[in-house]
Amino acid sequence: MSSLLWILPLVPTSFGLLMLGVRDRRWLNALDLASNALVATLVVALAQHVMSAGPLRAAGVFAADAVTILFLALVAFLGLTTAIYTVGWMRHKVAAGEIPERRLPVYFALIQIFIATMLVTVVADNLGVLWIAMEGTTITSALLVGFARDRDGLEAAWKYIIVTTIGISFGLFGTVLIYAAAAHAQGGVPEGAMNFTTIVAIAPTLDPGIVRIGFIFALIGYGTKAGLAPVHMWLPDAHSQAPTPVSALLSGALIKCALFGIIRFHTIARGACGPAFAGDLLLLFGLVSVVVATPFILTQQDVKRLLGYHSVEHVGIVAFGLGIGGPLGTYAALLHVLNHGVTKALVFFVAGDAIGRCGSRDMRRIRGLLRVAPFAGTFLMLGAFSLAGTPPFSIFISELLVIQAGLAGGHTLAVALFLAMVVVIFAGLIHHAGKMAFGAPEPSVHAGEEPRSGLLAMSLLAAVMLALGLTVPVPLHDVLVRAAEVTLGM
Amino acid sequence: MRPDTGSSLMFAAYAVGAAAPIAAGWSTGVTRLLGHLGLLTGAVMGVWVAVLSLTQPDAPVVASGPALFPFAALSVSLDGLGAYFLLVISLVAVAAALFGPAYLRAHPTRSAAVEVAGINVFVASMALVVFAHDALTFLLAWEGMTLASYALVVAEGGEGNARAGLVYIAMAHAGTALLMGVFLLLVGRAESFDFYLIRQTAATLSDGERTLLFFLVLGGLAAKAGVVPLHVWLPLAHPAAPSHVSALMSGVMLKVAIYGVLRFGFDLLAPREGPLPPSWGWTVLILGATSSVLGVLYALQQHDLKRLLAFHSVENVGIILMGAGIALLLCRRGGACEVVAAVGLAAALLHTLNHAAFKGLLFLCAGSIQVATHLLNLEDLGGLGRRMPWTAWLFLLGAVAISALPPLNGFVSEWMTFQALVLGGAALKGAEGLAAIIAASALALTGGLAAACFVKAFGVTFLGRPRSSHAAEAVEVPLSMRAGMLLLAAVCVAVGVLPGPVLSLVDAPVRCLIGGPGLGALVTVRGPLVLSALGTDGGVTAVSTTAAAALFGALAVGVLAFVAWPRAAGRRLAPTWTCGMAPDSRFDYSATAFAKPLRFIFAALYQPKRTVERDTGVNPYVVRRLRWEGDVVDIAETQLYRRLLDGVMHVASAVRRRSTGSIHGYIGYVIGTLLLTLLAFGRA
Amino acid sequence: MPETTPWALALGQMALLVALGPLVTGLIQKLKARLQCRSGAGLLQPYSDLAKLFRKGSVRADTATSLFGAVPVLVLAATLSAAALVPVVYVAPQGSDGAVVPLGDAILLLGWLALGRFLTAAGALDAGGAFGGMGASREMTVATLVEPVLIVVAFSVAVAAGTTDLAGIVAHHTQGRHIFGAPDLLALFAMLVLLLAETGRIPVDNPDTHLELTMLHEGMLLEHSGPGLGCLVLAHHTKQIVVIALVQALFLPPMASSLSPRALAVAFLGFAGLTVVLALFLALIEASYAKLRFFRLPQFLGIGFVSAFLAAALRLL
Amino acid sequence: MTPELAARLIDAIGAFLLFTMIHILAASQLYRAIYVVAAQSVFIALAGAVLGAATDNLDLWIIAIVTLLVKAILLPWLLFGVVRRIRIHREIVSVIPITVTLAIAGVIVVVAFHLSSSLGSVTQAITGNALPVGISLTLMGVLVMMSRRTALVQMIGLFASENGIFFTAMAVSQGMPLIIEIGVILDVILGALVMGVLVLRVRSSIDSDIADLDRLRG
Repeated sequence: MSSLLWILPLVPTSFGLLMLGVRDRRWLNALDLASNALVATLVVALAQHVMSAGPLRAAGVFAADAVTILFLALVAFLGLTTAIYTVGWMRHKVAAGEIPERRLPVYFALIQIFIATMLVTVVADNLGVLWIAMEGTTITSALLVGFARDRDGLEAAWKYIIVTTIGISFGLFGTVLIYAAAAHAQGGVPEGAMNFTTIVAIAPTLDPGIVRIGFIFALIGYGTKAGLAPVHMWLPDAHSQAPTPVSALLSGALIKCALFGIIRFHTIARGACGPAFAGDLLLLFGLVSVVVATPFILTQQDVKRLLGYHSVEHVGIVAFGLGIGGPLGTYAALLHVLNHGVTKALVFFVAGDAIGRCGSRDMRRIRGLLRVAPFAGTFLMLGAFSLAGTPPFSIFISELLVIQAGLAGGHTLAVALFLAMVVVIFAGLIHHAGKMAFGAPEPSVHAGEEPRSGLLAMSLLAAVMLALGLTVPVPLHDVLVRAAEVTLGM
Repeated sequence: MRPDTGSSLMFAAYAVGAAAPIAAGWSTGVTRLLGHLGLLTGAVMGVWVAVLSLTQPDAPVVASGPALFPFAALSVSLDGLGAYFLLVISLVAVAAALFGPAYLRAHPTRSAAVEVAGINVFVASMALVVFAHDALTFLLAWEGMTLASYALVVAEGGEGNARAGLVYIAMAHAGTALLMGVFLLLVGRAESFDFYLIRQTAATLSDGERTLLFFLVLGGLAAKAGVVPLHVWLPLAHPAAPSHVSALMSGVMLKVAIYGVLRFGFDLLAPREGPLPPSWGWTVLILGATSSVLGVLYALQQHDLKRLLAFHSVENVGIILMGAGIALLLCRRGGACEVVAAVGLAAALLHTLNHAAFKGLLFLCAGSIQVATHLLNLEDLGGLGRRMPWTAWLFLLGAVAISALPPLNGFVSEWMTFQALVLGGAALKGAEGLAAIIAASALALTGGLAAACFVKAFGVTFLGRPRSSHAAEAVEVPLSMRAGMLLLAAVCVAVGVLPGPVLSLVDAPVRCLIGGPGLGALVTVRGPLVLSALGTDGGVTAVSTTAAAALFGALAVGVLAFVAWPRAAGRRLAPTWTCGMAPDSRFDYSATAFAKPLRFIFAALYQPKRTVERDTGVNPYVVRRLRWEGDVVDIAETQLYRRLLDGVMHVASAVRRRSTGSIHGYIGYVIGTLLLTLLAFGRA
Repeated sequence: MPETTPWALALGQMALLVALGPLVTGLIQKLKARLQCRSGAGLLQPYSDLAKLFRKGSVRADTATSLFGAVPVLVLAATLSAAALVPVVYVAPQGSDGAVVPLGDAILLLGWLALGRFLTAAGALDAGGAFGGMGASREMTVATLVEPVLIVVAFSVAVAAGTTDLAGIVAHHTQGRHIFGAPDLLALFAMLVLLLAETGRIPVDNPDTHLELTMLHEGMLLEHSGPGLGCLVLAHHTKQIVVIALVQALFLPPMASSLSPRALAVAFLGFAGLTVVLALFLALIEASYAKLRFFRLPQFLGIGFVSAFLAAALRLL
Repeated sequence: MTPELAARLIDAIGAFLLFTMIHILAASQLYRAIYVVAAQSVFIALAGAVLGAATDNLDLWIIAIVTLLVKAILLPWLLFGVVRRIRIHREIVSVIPITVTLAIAGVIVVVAFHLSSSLGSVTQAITGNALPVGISLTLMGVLVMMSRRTALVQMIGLFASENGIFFTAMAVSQGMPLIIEIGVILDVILGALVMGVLVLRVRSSIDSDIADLDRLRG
């Protein structure tokens, strides 16, 4: 069974390399779907195994515990839905001549390798491998962000690669420090000292001073990659210039992998320096992210930048949940990772459609979506309400739990500020979404038919969004509870 | 049939109604019919369940729903208070279900599916709020109610509706956030979402904490109930929805917020024993008084019929809060205060039912005017009385009821509120007593203004000459719409003339909230005839609305016989004398003119602005054309919201301008954050 | 006379008031004429006017709806119901449970008068002329300013008596437990100001004129004719004597202690005497003051409100 | 090679690296900056060799050789290739004045030493004051990226910062496990390649330096 961990990243990589040789678009789409479907089945098998027989380890490099399962599920699900969406989207783009036929193989290959690196990040037990995979994601996604080769695309790609590489190098520095602390605790003979499981086991014996500095470097490092304020500034640029499927993957999955890194280091820091230190830092950064994102959301004109800043806010909410800690807080944060990933991908797909249809990214010119594309318009409103955190959608439940945990944990002032910001963002988002959905469309906008594959992807995401809003199914609940225990190092 | 099977049937009916669009395969006609049929059966079941559980309090509905969420079991229960509000909700829902199909056929929104599904989900979630017995169901239903009504408000598309919808949902959500904050504080302490445990922990709170929580909740609920400082969304949202939905929103949704105030004030946050903190009662009383006076003052200057009615909802919510305020102030103080508290609470509850009835009726009449003339601006209507006799008489009945004039239901609940205020004033003595009397005079002022406003609304719309071609060609609305209106009118007359039975229904919630003897012993209801409240020191204050109505009826018949007796000189029709000029609609008194004296007297509040353009042509003394344009300012909106909004947007754009696009700035932030965090947290 | 049922009592006193209504108006006109050194019409002139009106035919505006015909009937019925509530000469002793049909509540009385006013204003708009609209608009504005003051006056007395039931208040006075102190004086003064407004006398409204711009109450009756106008005029007279009776009931009720004819006669004489005094007051004001500009009214009625407020304050503090 | 000698040598190399970093910060000629980075890589390879000798484990020798080959030779060759192709003028334009940059560098060193002084017990185990030097090297590398305008200098700053991390890894824990070390170097090379591609693409299409683009804001 542990060989499954090796096969998992290999599948998309091999498909990616295979795609380099294929020229025809339809074949590329088919391969893309096949690769993601395979990855999804592997993840399900892995999940069943881990939940029944406990964590799985492979040759000291890879390991899969409950937290991994959660993130694997998210990456696989988003990969699959993005693949479905890409079918219709790519047909439209190629027809409109925006992407030449000859660059298709490169695009699809890059997507597969991008997903592969994300899978490795999440499955990695060795912190070094985690770092290498994270650097891999940065490189592949930078090329994807700059895929359009226009001035803004390249600018976004450059900012993305430079700022995140700086962040990642700080992450490496943090890893080095923690590895050093682990090596010294084990009397200088570091055989498994780089592995997360061993470090967590010996965490109480680590020297708190070193771990404290290491954790700060890792938090700022991986935080830059995740988009925590005030180091978030690359995120709106990169997410707004990337092609729609890539934006969905960036916002939905990549940010979560960075958060996965933060969760790993959070567990180590909790073990070494006690819960207060790591918790307060995460709480602070979470709150700062939510507060910083608010003004930008209110006065935003570009729809994709709006969604970018919204991702910053939701990453802040996850960090806020982790910072509050305790079984309920961590449970809520992990649930929120899932909820936000799904909802954000949906809204990015709808935004992509809207931009394609209305020919402009400026929200003032996107109007009357409900009249021009009724399905996309309804999904836009559903997604907007879900993002803003209203029942019966999933984000309301996780925000409710975060607030409950916060109040139970005695952070009343922080929660009050958090609630105020969430309400202001609610008003801003509904205002933007309302203006886009209602009203009369511009004369030039045509009410063309909506690609079926896009609608399938969106309805899949909307279904999960609504289902998680109404109930938390038992299997998911078990995974979340065990993941929370792993995160808290119990 | 036991109440809990009844209630599950009710929710099933609403579910069928909501699912109608899917089942009916998108054909508009069938969707509408099936949807409204579902709504009707659901509402009728609701009335049945409510009456059943009110009359036999020993069969409470207690059920725990499916364990949707592992951390919170959804539980449902219906006590006296819940049942009474269920009655109010279901009653207006029946009328709306009757009124709906024809209205939507004549005045369709963009998609039939949204209309039907929206209204069913809306009514179902309101019913679920009063059924909720744990925090999570309450919040889910509360937000579901807001979402469904938002969908209905924006269903008709168009820019105006979208903006109205936005303001509405933004304020409603702010209210819910406050509510969620308080609930979760309590849940955090009680470690469970269930109301029973929340009640236990709330009882152990210190008075300061309890009052802080109550004011937070009051803020959240006031935003939803449309109390004055937070009422700005109400005149925007209610007119934007289809009329039968406006009736539901105005008549019923505001009451769900009142249910929240009562549930928190008397039940959830109340201390185990001893009187409630006085600050609660005073705040609610003062909020009530200001809401009622300002609500009706702003209503007077409105010329869109539905906006006028929406502002009146603010006024009537104020009157209900006055009753509730006096009850909060005096309950659990024993002796005479107990009597007055019971009367005050009964007045508030009865007025909830009355307002739902006559406001629903008036909104349905506005809907039928909208169907007949596609107009709602009073200045374009006129002369509809001859063309739409049914709607005219029903509107008049509603107007008399809302102006609290005998013999209809408005008078009964206003009379009880007056009793509560006066007897409360007598019992309180001193400055507090005086304040109660002032509140009573505010209530009287509201009554007077409401009468003036509805004479204007009724007179300008239905009497005199039609002011537009649409108004001239108006035709009476079909029977199904009139059925809805007649039902509510019947309720108004019934409660007005025979308050006995309804007061026995009000007895259950009063005893559920205040305990003690409840209303029975205090308000001697000898059969349907007599309604009286014991005076503080023995004097019996009694009025029998039935006897008064009977006397009035007899006298009216007598005088009619005398007047209608055929006279020798007979009768003649002739045009109205307008000093020799040919009479036409421009002679009639317009709504603006009618409200002019009051605009002049209350100028400080209105700050009226007007511009007059005289087109005199050659001779300056002969005015060929005069154009008058006037506007009244809603102070709450301009001072409070405009300033708040502009402030937030100003700060937001200032922050946004500061962010440079250069990569050097980004890197600078990364280094800066790292250094600061290292310095702050680096050392142990 | 065995225990007379309250219905008979109420109807009897109503009949009495209806009968005396026009006489009081005639008396006030006569007194005003005498004060203006002219002989003026006879005391019974209002009765003959009414008789003439009830015999005449009626002319109805072509735009009017069926409401126009119904308004006079409903208004008169409402005013008569109000008349039935005011205890004039005898009040059944308090606390006697028996078949007491509690009718006489002050708020209900004000309610009936408000209903009359509401319907008259609606009727005025029906005929579709400018004068009806102006009369209705101004009448409702005055009513809006008068009602709160009426309520505060009634309540300042009700707080002392512990009930708003007129019979209860009268019993409170007659059983001597009530000493006529400063609050009552202020309340009486406020009530007199309201009396002028309610009956449409000079400073507020000019009952004798037909000049469109000045008349409030008259403006609403402009379009009515024949029996309809007769009903409205009769309603106006009845309302006037009802308010006068209300003033007496609230402050110094000349009530009979028992149903014996002698006691009733004495009570009636007391009532008549007080009514003459009030009529004289009204006539004096009418003769010596000019009509106030309409937008000066708030100040005038403000005096009433302040004194009522002070009455309530003295009562409670 | 006794451990004390190795420790002293590592300290000397650390001091030298700090000197070279300040040199890069103050560099005004592009070619000179690239030569200095190459020199840094050589010294890190030397540190690896010293440690390898002191603890005589084979991995450290391999790492030293790989670092020498990749970082001292391959990377500068790549950078020179890009410089020649994009014909940018030689001297470096700075965003913030050099004096301010140096002042910030001073602050960074002070903070680094302030922090590591608190570690007390652990420092004896870690050779000398390698940790504060490592921290300041890394941060100063990033400072170079922040303060210089052209994209190429930012790449140089990035490599300098990564040199700092490698030095810390060596000094603090005798280098990371071999595969990790190799993987990291591989990633650095790939990163450099992609950045190079981006710079060339912008130069060919818009003929302005990629780091000057700042249209995306707010």
